[in-house]
Amino acid sequence: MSAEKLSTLEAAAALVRDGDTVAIQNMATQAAPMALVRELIRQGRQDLGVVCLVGGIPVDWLAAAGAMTRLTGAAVSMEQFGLCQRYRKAVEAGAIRVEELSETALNARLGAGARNLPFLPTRGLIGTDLIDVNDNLVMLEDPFGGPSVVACKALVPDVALVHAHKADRFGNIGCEPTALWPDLGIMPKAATTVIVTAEEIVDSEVLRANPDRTVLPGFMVDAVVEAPFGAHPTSFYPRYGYDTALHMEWIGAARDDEAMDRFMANYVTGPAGHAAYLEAVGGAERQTALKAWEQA
Amino acid sequence: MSAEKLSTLEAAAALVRDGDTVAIQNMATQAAPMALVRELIRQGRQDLGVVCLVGGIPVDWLAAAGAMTRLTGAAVSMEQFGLCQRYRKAVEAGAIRVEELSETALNARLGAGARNLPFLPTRGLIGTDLIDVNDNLVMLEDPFGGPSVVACKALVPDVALVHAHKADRFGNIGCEPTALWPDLGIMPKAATTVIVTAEEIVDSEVLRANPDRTVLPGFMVDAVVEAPFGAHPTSFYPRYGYDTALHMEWIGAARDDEAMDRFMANYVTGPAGHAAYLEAVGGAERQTALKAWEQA
Amino acid sequence: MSDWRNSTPADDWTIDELMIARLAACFADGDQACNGMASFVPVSAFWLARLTHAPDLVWLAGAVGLEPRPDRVPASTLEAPLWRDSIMYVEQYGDFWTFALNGRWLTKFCVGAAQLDRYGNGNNSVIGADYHTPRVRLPGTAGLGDMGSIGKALYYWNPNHNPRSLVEQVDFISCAGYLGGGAERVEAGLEGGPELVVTNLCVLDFHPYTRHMQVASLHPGVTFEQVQEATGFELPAPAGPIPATAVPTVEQVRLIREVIDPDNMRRREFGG
Amino acid sequence: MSDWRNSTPADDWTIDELMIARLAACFADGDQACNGMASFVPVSAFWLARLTHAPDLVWLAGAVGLEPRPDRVPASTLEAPLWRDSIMYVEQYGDFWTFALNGRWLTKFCVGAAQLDRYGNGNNSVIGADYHTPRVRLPGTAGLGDMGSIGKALYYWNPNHNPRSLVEQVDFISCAGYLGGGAERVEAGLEGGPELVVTNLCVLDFHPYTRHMQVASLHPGVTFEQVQEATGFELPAPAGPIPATAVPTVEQVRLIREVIDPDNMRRREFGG
Repeated sequence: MSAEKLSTLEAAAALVRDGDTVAIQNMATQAAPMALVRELIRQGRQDLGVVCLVGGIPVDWLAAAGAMTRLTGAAVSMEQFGLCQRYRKAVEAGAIRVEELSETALNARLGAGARNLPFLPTRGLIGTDLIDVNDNLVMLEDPFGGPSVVACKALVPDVALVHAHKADRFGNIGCEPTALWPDLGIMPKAATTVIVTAEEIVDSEVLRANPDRTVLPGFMVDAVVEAPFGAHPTSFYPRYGYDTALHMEWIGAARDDEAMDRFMANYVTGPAGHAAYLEAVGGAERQTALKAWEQA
Repeated sequence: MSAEKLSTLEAAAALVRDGDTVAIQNMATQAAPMALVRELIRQGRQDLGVVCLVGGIPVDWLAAAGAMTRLTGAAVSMEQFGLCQRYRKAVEAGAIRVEELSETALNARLGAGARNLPFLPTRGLIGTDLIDVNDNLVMLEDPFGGPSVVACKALVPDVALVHAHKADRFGNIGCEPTALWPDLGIMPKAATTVIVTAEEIVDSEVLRANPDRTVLPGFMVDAVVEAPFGAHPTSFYPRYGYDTALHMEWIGAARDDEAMDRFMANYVTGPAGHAAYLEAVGGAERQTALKAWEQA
Repeated sequence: MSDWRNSTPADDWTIDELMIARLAACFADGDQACNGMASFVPVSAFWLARLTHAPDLVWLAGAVGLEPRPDRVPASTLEAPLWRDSIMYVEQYGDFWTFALNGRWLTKFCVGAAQLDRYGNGNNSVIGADYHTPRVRLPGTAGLGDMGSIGKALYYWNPNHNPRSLVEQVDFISCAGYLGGGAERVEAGLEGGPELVVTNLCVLDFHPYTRHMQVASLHPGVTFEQVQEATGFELPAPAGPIPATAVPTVEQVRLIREVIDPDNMRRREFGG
Repeated sequence: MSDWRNSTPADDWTIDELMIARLAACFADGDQACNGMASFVPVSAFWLARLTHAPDLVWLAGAVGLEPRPDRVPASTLEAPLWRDSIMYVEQYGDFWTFALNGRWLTKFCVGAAQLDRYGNGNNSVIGADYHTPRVRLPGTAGLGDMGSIGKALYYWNPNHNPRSLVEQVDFISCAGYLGGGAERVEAGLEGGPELVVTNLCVLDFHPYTRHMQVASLHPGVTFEQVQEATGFELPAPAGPIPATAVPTVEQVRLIREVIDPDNMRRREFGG
């Protein structure tokens, strides 16, 4: 037996405090814990630091809402939908400070945080200007006389937000076969508090049937929330693809303030909860279409 | 498409040269690539260095055959069957030199080798005498002013020997749900040459059905050999348990030189190949019993 | 659910059962416990705790299988029969050691060591003066060389309390205890450290300042003098009467014998 | 199997097809190739190589899916439609970067960069003098900051050869090329480095000693003077006639248009 971790979106998001550094699972247009991100915006969270490998629409929405002041990550892009323009403008205005890392340097910072090591080394980034502008990176001689490395200082996010396929009510998290981005491999292990949304809450017996597909143990998880289509409008394979229409609507709206405010009111701050959001973005019909990504 | 990697036990073992450092998958009484280990002994390989996390009967047989002169690992034990006495005597006589590491230090040495880093740090081992007797470990100050770490020098074994459930003829390696000891997670990635035995060679389509259970890509593997019951007498879950009778017979035989020679002739050097070995240790009847481990 | 709260002290307990019950008391709801090989006493202790006062004690069997449902204690504490029906298989290289190193989880660890000295340093490496040509080559440090240094509370168990296993100074430190005693461990930058030593004669703990091992409780029928005689270093003279170790209850004994370990695997550690 | 060996030069090739064919020629049997996001040209090049001269080129689609069987080039080169039917899903944190860092595998990497300078340094970070309040915030280095430093042979592709993308000096180095030129890269302890730059006008390589970018071949109809005009730094004057870039064959064009990318996703990179 284990302790119960089942929570609501509202209560889970309330574990995040103003000023927190929040690691967010995301890859351009994939696998972001969007239900939690929207709830953070709805609750008016401020001064967040965001940690992500490749941030997409969640970063742009947080920037649009003025909820974030810092970003640590390797890239921010919505791939075929272009740059995150609200994020970009905020950075150019000095409202968001960016710590840009290569992928191995981000992994090293998080890996050191997870393993309670003061740093981990990489051989990436050597020769780039990214080392010079970052106090968390320093060249270090190999004590065995080999080549120097970049020591990457441990990073312990206050919170990690991830979305998963399955969870039981004790917080054990199961994945279906798909890409395991570094987010799941390392962010929850590095963070102090871990919040997971899942497509479905299942009986523990479902996880026991495939114990090699359980990716996080319940003792690591602080709150687990059922959120079907919880990654929408990003994709969540093998269950559904990304929502092209909503991404397009966003990049259109992000161009001017009024359209952006309307978009945020319609989809992010307006709907009374996750179910209302799913209705607002097209309901069952849209979901059926997104589930058919393999036929697309 | 990919290059063909299918080989015979004889040809695959011939990739190992005298004096090589050989990483061997093993955990006390589990998952060792025994068919390959026996073939190395049959071919008279000399002066091997063995790298293992927790070595068991393969280490004792290599020691008994006088095939190894060095060991790098965290422990050598056959758990409920006791210490490896032939290995132990060889160490006490100075015939095998031991580099004893903690598990995180071994993982760090192999991890650095796999990632082409000169070292990786651990916070294990601090305060022990194991650091003082090992030139591959050195205390290193944290460049960020935090606690010191033990820098563990990169280790690149010449060869890694592993046993797996499934492989296709291109060397893609699939695992069934079970314990993934560090051997599979890191040894083949650190080693220069990788030799895999598999319970069965399957069509690639079998692996494509569960791509999250493919654990090594074909491009990393140099030779793949079909060897059903290839881990015997160690266990290989979920397919079969360890062979208590053969372990007991070995610990009896290991007590005196004559009995040991007889055992080695009967089971290791005598049988003309893997099929003959399987017959010598009890054939189909013994295999059926070992497959029934869940009912034991 | 067993009636363990109202169970009375057993009168037919054996020493293995007493040690298991004493170790079980060290683990509580919210803790995570893991075990290594040939660890029948710790495994039985975790299991007993889960069946009585700590149903939410998380168990990572063999450092592999989370929340397993084994049939009974099997002949190996590292093989699949122990981690049967787990809810998660923890990969070792990447995951298990991340969990252990992190500091928030798996904060307690049970240690068996061939030699243990007065400051709680353990030795599973070599007996003799020369590391490279030892008198006896022991199995090796395995995970202990890590667990001793990464902030864990260490619980030693020793079924053979004698002057060869409890020594003045270990021949070789392969598991860091309090090193030379006093503040030496802290000065080396290490957190945690040995908490208890549960033997077949008594329970020992460590003086908060000197970090010297001292008798915390005597098992029924054992005297301080007997313990001193079986110990390879001088124990601090007791300041007053030494408490008696609590004996296992009727229900604890029943659970160990009937549910947890009907095949008496735990007795294997009590050879001599 | 297509008759690519005897296929004659196409006469209706387009510039995207020429660039794809030129990059495809850089990849051979036994190589492993991987791609990042929005990488339609490299993905088409790997695929073309596999369908013609390099059937055993290993492809790790999106750095996730080994040996995938996509239907055609989809709208994203990072999403599941590209890595459909893979034989292995490569976990990123532990495995992909181990493969890439190791040095024996994935030895070639295709790079797109917003700015590229005469010594092959790339910039995807910021335009402007101040990193913290840039004139333009670019997407970020992602994996390039690693790939430039860990011994890879780098193949830049640039569908918009102009003085803003090929500059004298990048505003910010987020992908290490030959740094200040000459031996500077080697002196920094770095192996590998930029090999080629394939643009919509020409192919450039790097002088073996000075490491300055130079024209290796001109695409049909393009003159050296046109290239110089479109380049933000002075190119070394050619010592003799500059070869013409080979144009794609009829069969290569057919494979790209009919098999690999019937939806013309590759054209998205040729906006202007």
